Amino acid sequence: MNQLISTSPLSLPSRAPVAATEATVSTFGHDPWWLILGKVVAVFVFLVLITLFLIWAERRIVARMQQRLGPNRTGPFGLGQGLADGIKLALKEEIIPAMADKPVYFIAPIVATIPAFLAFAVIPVGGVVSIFGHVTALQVTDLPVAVLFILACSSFGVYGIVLGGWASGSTYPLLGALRSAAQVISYEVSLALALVPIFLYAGSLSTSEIVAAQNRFWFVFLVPSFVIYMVSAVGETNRAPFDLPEAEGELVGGFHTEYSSLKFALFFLAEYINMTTVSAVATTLFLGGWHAPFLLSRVPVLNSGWFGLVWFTLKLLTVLFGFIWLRGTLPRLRYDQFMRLGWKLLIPASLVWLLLVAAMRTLVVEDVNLRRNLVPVGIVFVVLLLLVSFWPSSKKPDRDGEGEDGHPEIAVGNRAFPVPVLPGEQTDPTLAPREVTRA
Amino acid sequence: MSVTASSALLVQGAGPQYVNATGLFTLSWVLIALPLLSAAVLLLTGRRANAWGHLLGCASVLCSFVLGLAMLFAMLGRSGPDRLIDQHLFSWIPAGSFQVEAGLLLDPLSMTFVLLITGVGGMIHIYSIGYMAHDPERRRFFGELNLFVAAMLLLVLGDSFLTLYVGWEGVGLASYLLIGFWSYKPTAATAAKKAFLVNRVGDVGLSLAIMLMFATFGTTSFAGVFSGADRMMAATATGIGLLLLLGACGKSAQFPLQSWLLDAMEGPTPVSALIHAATMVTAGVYLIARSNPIFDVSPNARLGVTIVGAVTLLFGATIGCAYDDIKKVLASSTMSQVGYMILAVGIGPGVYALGIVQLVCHGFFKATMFLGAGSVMHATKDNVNMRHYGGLRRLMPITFLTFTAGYLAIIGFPFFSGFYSKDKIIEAAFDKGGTSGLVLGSAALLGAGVTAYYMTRLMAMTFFGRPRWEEGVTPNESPRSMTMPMIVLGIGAVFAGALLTFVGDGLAGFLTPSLGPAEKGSPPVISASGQTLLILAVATVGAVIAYLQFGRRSVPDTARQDVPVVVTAARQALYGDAVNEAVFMRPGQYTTRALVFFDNFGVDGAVRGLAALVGGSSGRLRRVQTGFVRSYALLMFGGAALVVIGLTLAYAI
Amino acid sequence: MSPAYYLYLSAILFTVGAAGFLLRRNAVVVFMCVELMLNAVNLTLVTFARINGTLDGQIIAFFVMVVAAAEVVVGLAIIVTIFRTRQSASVDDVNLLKY
Amino acid sequence: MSGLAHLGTASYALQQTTKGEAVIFWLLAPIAVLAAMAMVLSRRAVHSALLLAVVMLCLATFYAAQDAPFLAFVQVIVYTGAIMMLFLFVLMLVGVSSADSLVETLRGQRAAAILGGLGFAVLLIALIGSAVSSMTVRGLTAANAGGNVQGIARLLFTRYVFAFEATSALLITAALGAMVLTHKELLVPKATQRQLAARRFADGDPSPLPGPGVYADHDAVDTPALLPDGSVAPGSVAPVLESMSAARFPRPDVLPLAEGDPQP
Repeated sequence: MNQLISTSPLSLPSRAPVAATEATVSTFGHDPWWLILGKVVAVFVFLVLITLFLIWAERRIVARMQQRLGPNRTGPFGLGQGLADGIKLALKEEIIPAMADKPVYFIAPIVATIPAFLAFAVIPVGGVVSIFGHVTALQVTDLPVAVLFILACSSFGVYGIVLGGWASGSTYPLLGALRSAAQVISYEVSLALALVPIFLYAGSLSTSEIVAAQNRFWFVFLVPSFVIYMVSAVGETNRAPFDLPEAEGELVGGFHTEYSSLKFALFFLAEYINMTTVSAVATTLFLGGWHAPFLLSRVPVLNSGWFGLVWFTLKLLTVLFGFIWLRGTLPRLRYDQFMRLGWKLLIPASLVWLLLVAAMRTLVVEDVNLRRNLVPVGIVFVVLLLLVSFWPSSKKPDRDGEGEDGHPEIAVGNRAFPVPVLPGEQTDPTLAPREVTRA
Repeated sequence: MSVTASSALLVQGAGPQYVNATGLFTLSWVLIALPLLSAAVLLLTGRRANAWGHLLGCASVLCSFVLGLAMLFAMLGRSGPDRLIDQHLFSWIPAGSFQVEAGLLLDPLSMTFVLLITGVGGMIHIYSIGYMAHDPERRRFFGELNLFVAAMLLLVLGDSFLTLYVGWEGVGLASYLLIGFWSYKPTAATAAKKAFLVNRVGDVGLSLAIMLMFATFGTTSFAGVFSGADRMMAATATGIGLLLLLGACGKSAQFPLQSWLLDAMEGPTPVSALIHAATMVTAGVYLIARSNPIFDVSPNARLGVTIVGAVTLLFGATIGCAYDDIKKVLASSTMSQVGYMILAVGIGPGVYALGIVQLVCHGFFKATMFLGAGSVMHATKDNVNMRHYGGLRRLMPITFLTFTAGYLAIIGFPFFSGFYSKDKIIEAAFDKGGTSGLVLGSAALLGAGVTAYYMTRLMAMTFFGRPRWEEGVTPNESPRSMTMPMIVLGIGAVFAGALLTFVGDGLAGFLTPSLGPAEKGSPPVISASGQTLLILAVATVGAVIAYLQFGRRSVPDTARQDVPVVVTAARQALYGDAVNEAVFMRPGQYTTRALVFFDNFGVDGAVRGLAALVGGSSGRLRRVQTGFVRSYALLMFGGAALVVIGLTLAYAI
Repeated sequence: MSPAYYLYLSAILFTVGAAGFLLRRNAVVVFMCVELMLNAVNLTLVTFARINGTLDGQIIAFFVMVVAAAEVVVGLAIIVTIFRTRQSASVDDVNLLKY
Repeated sequence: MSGLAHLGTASYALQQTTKGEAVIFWLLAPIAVLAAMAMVLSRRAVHSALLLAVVMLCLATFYAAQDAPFLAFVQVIVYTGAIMMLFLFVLMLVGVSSADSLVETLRGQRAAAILGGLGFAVLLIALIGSAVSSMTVRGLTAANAGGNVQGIARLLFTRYVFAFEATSALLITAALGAMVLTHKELLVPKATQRQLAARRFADGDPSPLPGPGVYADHDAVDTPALLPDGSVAPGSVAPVLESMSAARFPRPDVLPLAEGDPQP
């Protein structure tokens, strides 16, 4: 057990010796102040730029998907649209509802934005490089528990949404906030559970070490984890099709209905940065981080230093494209469907998958002699278990809410509880159990 | 007395020497096991056994009887001392120094009982097939009968007082169950309860006697107790003897614990025949006979036994004259006859065997008469009032004949069994000599006359005279399953006495290894033939008076009320219940009331005062319970602060 | 600075939480005060872990967090249920269990 | 924040912490105390929750500074992220309508609480002072040598494994308990849309309730609509908002209710 945690012998046949370009936790903590400041500013700028780019990209891509052109007037290809929108938002009139709880109303967008930026601090965007003679990694910092840091930031970021919704003193935002709170609490569980297999394989919670562990193989081969993570991430960032806290059709604008001007812009920013962050995390944890893809990784130059930045950005944009693609494709889920998906599918599935991975890791690490026999048996067992667990029920859940669980409903007569007629009981035809006619 | 000392006594003891069971005798446990198994089957299988349950019940008892017969012949093949056969079964209570072994003792005495129980019992079982034919619970009846037989066999076969006690309680239980067999009748349920309770009084005596034995000898086995008996103090022996007598009184319905037997007639008639005539009520006789080494040490205890016997035989006979209920007449007759047995075993060495002879003969003739009474009731729709009988002899010839055999036997008609058993006891009482002999003999003689009177009365009212049947009653003879046992037992009633007296050494000779040789006491006050003539004369007088009163005159349908005080008293069972109530129940009730008063005002007063104190103070303290969580929290907080203060002080010091 | 200052801080926080428990009537706020006290104790545990040089204190603090989570879940459920039936979240309104 | 985790691992004198840690402590400790006190005194439960979150974040920082990075983030994720979020959730369910009254209803409770609190704090500090006077700080450098997470994991799955399993059972039980407690039994079948529509017509009010706000300069949701005679249209403002507005501040711009109108 200890061995499993403290040392990290990978199950992969061979792990290449950590190259000089790979960072570990110990790489950090030695930078001069100006370098740290430079990194922080760079990350900030990077995030703001990518947000501006995303606003444009989303509109353009969705427009393409809808056989439209999208914004194409401001700047080349309409690239300036994001900036223009930002300036417009900042210059708009600021309206504070009379019912608002002012202090909370003020800090809510800030609370939403700051963690979104913070989380990016532990994302490695490139390998170890030399800047003005200082050897440093292209990452603001790293922690032994960096992934927990990211989770903490994401769980704190939702405060902005919840508080914003509550502080507006209005009904729709409140409902949006409530939805958001429930949504985050629910989906954070499966999100975190999906990451645990990574920790088991990487033997570390540090992002840079996780990236280093993907030197040869990306963790995307943990497909269930990846899928669960991506689905949960969409839920966590309130993006379509899980954008229930700001569902336009029902809640006008959701939690930010009453917000305007710069505060609204902050929420807007936070959402896009969150999207960027979860994509960056997906890149880091599943897609090999800044490592070059496949065969290109064999070329040392392409797989280190500043080149990593390029690969990272490309991967990041790919994942972000996925988000946009989802929005352009899928309709919004109903709230109960959304909750059912989270609690009844994602969490059990991630638990089962985690169990499977842990078992495999134990077998490998403990070097069980019988593993050749045990592993197939175990796999067959787990597959059977999964089949049994998730075999689609022949009973269709009742869509219009007329019956609970699809059971035939029993009409309630003058009795307090809907119980079947007992033997020998007077059966008045008007009180007799009958199936409620389905519409 | 310490255990070691008692074991020393055991070693040096000069009591009866038992030989270990061999051959056939190792199967003695089967005697008990058969009816017990049958009882278990019948009681546990439920209605499924309805069809064949009675057959199983009979078969088990008859098998035991056959086995007992085989053992009898095996025993007869042995010489005298070798006939005391002990079989060790298992270590029953191995608790430190308290060791109780479970074992069975098969000697002439218990052998006699085994054959009586299984033989008479078997007949009554067969009789019950017919008698209970229409009862839906017949299977349960047979199960309980079998349970009784098993318990009774354990009682007589056990080789220690503790084993005997188990059987003793077992027959008490079975008796309770069977008296209350028709428990839907309130009278039956009450009678069962009464029998049980009165028996408990006797059982307390027996259990105390056993405890006393254990305290004295360190053991309860017959061998251990009897071998040490001759060295114990007379006072202890008197104590044990009187306690045993108390037990015997309870079980055998002897004065003053006689009152339950009359009520016990609420049970089915076969029960009355088996338990309350032939077997269980004789358990007291067995107990005293078996414990003869103890009574040998204490003449006082023995005197007590004779007094109880004499009083009861007159008592029962007197009651028997007054009742119109045929079963109760027979029951009081039983009481009286058992009184003769107790008298016999009380008189002492050499006469024990006479008591047993009377016991066996009584078993036959009383069972005959009870079964006859059952047959009569069967024919008259369960009417028990003799005033509603009359003239049955022609319609029920077999019943009449067998009943007559029993009648002649009980009144001591020459050459019938009672002639050999009862008359010998009267003679032995006279032969005891001295004032006591004269008194006891006179009492027994008087009893014989009264017996003849009430039995003649019964015969006359039942079988002679004009019919006084109630409407719709058309008596006819009972089915063969009932008459056959009556015939068999009737034959026994006629010939048992002669057989047991004249075949070989007679029963008395057979019993010598168990009870000692029959001694010839001082020369008789009156010559034997003179005594016999005297007894016959007295009995004839009694019979003639009864005949004049009831045979010649017509019997009124209802009893006259303008009768002498004695008759009224006899009709009330000589106020046995009233005496019980006055002597035991009322004082107890008053004691209880006094205790309740003391409890209410003394004990409860103190308790209530305390409670009032607590209640009053808590009534004020409960105001703290405001229901406000925050108030409680404040208290907790204060408590925590106190803890911190304590810790701080602890650090400071 | 000595690590003991953390202990003083935690003592103050604990006291504030306890006082809050005594002062506030809103059940949810009362509950928050309980959480504050638990947190203060956690700080003590972590500090003592450091002082003693073993990780056991941190483990206990971890367990406190887990148990607190369970406690909050059930406690808030009870508050919601009470609110649903009595339309009040005041701890003083739930005072039927008294003399 | 990122550098905090390393503060603890840096070497320091046995009794003394690093200067950086001291700075953080003296910066955050007053904030924590003030936030805690403000939490107790705040009239609105949501503010209390936020202030408690602030305290928890401060404590998380302290954990990080004290060589407990794992616990620091667990604190943020579990306490701030989940538990406090649950609090907010419940607050929005049950306590949005008005601010709490701070008037004390139990006689002597407030004085006793304040006095008791002060005394308790003094006692506790005195106790700690006397207890730590002879204390030696060993530090976690050795214990954390293999990594804090690994160290905790090792203890958790060896010495404390039974406690760990017990808490897992406790959590499951708590989850089920919460579900059972808040579960509402559906005693009668849920009304279908058809039935709802029928009921609405039967009630004689098939149209939607009047919308809020008919003033040109006020179209906020908490401004009631007016009927043709100038009186307030009942039901035009959500009851929640009505109680909120009534509780928070008087609205001079809302017309006074006419006599006999249903009170909000």
